[in-house]
Amino acid sequence: MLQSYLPVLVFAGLGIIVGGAFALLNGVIGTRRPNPIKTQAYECGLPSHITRTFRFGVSFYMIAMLFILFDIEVVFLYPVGVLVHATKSVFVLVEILVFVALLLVALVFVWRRGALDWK
Amino acid sequence: MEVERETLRGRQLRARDLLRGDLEGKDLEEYVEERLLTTTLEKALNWGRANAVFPMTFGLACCAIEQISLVTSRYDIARFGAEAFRATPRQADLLILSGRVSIKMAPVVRRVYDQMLEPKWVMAMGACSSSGGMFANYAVVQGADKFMPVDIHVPGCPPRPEAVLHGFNKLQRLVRGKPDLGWRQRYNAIGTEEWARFESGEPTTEAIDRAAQAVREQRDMRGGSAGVAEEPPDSWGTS
Amino acid sequence: MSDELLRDEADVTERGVDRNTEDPSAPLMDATAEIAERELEGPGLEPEQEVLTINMGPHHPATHGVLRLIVTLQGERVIELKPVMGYLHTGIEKSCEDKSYWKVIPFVERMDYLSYYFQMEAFCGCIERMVELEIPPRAKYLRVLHMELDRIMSHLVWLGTTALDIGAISMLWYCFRERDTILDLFEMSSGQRMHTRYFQVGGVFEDIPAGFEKKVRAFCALMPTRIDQYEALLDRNEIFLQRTREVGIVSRERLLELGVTGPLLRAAGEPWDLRKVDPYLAYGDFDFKIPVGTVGDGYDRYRVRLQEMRESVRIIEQALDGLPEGPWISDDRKFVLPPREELATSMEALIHHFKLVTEGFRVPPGELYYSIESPRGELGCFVVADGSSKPARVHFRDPSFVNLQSLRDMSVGGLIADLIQNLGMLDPIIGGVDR
Amino acid sequence: MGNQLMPDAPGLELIAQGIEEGREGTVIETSVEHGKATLIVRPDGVLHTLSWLRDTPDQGYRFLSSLHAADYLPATPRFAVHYELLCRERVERINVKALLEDPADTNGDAEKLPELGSCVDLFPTAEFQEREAYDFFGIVFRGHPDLRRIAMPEDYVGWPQRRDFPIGGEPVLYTHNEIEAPRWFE
Repeated sequence: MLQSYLPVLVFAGLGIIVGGAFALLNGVIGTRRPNPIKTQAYECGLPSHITRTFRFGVSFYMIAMLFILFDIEVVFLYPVGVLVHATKSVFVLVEILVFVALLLVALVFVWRRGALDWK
Repeated sequence: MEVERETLRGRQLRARDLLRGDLEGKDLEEYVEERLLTTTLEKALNWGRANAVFPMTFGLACCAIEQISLVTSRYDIARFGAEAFRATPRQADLLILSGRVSIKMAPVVRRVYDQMLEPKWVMAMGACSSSGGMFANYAVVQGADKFMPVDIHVPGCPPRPEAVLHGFNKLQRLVRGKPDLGWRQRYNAIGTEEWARFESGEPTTEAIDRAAQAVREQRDMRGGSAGVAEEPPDSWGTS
Repeated sequence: MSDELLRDEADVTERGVDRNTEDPSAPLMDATAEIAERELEGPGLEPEQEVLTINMGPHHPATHGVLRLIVTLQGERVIELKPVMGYLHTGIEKSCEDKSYWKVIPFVERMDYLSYYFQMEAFCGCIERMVELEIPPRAKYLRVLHMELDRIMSHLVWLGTTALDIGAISMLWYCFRERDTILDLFEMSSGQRMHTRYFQVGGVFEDIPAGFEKKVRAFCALMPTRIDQYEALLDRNEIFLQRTREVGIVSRERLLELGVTGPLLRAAGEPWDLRKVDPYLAYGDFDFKIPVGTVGDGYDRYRVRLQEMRESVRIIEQALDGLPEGPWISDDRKFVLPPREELATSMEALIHHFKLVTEGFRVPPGELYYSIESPRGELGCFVVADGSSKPARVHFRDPSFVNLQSLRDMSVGGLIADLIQNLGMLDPIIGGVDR
Repeated sequence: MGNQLMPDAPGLELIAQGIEEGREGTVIETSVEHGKATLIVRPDGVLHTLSWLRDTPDQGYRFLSSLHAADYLPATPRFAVHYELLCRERVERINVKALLEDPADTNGDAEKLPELGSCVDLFPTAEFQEREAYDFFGIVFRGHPDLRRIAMPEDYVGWPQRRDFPIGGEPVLYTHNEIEAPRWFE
């Protein structure tokens, strides 16, 4: 059982090592000379007086939700694609088409509802 | 890594003891090991830093237009690895002061310079940022080095893009640890400065001798190790 | 529920007023008033109506130089805009008062650093009118030739940087490639790429070299094809159309009230161009058309400037065809240096040369305002002479400085992305704004 | 030689009389030089002159192309604000020049500034240009919506373009006086 998962583990390990190296190496080698101005916010070269955080409008949240919704859909299509190729059964193909059709209806509803254009 | 004056002094004294052979035992190993670590790692880092300088989009005046034409295909600065112009000071290494720095803009320039991350360099492009240029008046700071350290001064108004590229190559050699020599070092003209003649009012040969002696003393103290090559540079200005 | 009903309800909550139907300055009043009286209620603001004042400061990639805009935002919408200038103030007008008339020319051409030939012409024209000095026809043609080349170069830099702001970075490479061919021509005729000081009081300081005419004709043959390439890239580019169409519209009367001139005014449908209306130098001998827009939005400004480049190429060709022979600088020794070979022989020439070189010529007391058409609008030069060899006052009416006042009318009520597009289409040169 | 069209001398006299009828004693003098017409008026009559030139039907000077100030120091009415008006139909330019006394030297207290009515509601283009005139010469425009410095830092003291303001800058260092700069040779 472990044998079949070895490549995944090696791949994940390598990813973590290389990623970590890039992230931390900079901190280790880079010269560190903090000065009071460097830690302040950069606002086009002027001292910035923005104290409270800026609360984002509804439109940003709406677009983010829609993106997540339709992006996860694509993730589902990949394994199904492999399955259709392996089993070559029509039933799986029809099933996935129904899944996509459902999401198309959702997209048209959202589009007509006006959530896609920016306010 | 910029070295503070005291540590440099300390190193020089130890270098003198090393030369005279009265440094041994633990001091010797620690000194050699420290030199070994810094020189190779330092050289490798400097080589990387020199060949991937990220300039900052910081256009002030007419030199900014010539700076843009630096990036375009005819005078391509990408050949020297400096194509990625970053807008924010956080990701930029080189601040090219292209244009005249007015007194209202000086605090902004100083603030943006402070917000850049080390190691960082400054190139004063054009006569106006190097020395106030032709605008010797109330509104222009007479030279950016009045309020911030400047590494490279590129003359011209506006300097031709080739001149800026030459300045950029000089900066790369500076970063790589082999700073191009100023004309006084290159032609061993140290000690002929004017101030030596007028130190005591009227020109005296004695003042010149004292200056030359001071420089000779400085030269053997340095022992020719910390970067300033004794013999003329390998690339005789034709690099 | 029908879609229309939902749509109206959405509009109500959004408080925004559809900008195209109403007069642009109207929404400003009630939006800020609305915010002001809600501020009194206390901090319980919904996120949508929260107001943030931030400055698009002196060091910003999209402000075409060191211009600072204090922008008050409500979400993505710009409610209030206040430009702050002076970050590139170089005190040129004060320095000019300390220099003799010849030495003022290098100062004057460094104000608006893209249209340096125009500022030389504005200053030299003003001085020539004050001393009643007639410049020879060849000098007039050479001046018009170089000014039109400079107009094309200025529009190319504008097109490159503005398309970059909107997102088309490839335009930057193409436009600056053409700009370099023009700068080679400037270098050939005057020795320097930018700030050439080619115009002298009384004409031009040197005749054009032998191969210059052939090179300019080659450029005139090449340029229209390049403009076709730009138009092929941008004219029907969906992103460019969406970003520039129906954006930043200001009515013609409001623009005239604000004193806006140049491509901005012509894009709003007003055919006002000083070269046509009040021809100076040799513009009367050339026939060229003035491109005029209709709606006055960003897209019209882009079209007007591109068309102006084509017209400039036509003017250059006509100037080359009709280039008269003869002296390129007037021979009035009181204001113009005698030719070098004469110095060896005639005594008067030596005296004139010596006087001009040491003290410079004196202009009788008086003042004059002389204006020409620069790539950004009416560029006026006002000189007060007090009889000495140094001007008492030199003032430049810079088109970018006056046009910048219309930025507020264009951008208030729109999104931030439209503000950046408007600023690009307005084409301010901060050197000219701050002087 | 000036081929710029302008109202010729008699035309200018007619304009001056028209203004005089509206408000006695505004026009001090009219002059035509280098092909340019100039109306020299008293500062308190400026708004009347501008609105007269703009609104009377046959004048039509509706475009203010430039507003700039000038300092004629040795001359007694020291300051002058120039209004370059343009009639776009007939392409004629006229220059209205308002002479301003410098109150500082008449009654001694230095911070008193010359004052003038602001013409922003007549010509909105004057907003920036009046701020510039205030910033460089210290001429206060009464009724200006937002009279602040435009080119110099907000807290700058002094009016830079007045003729008695030093031009500033630093002396250039040559070999004979380089000894003054401390550590120059470093």
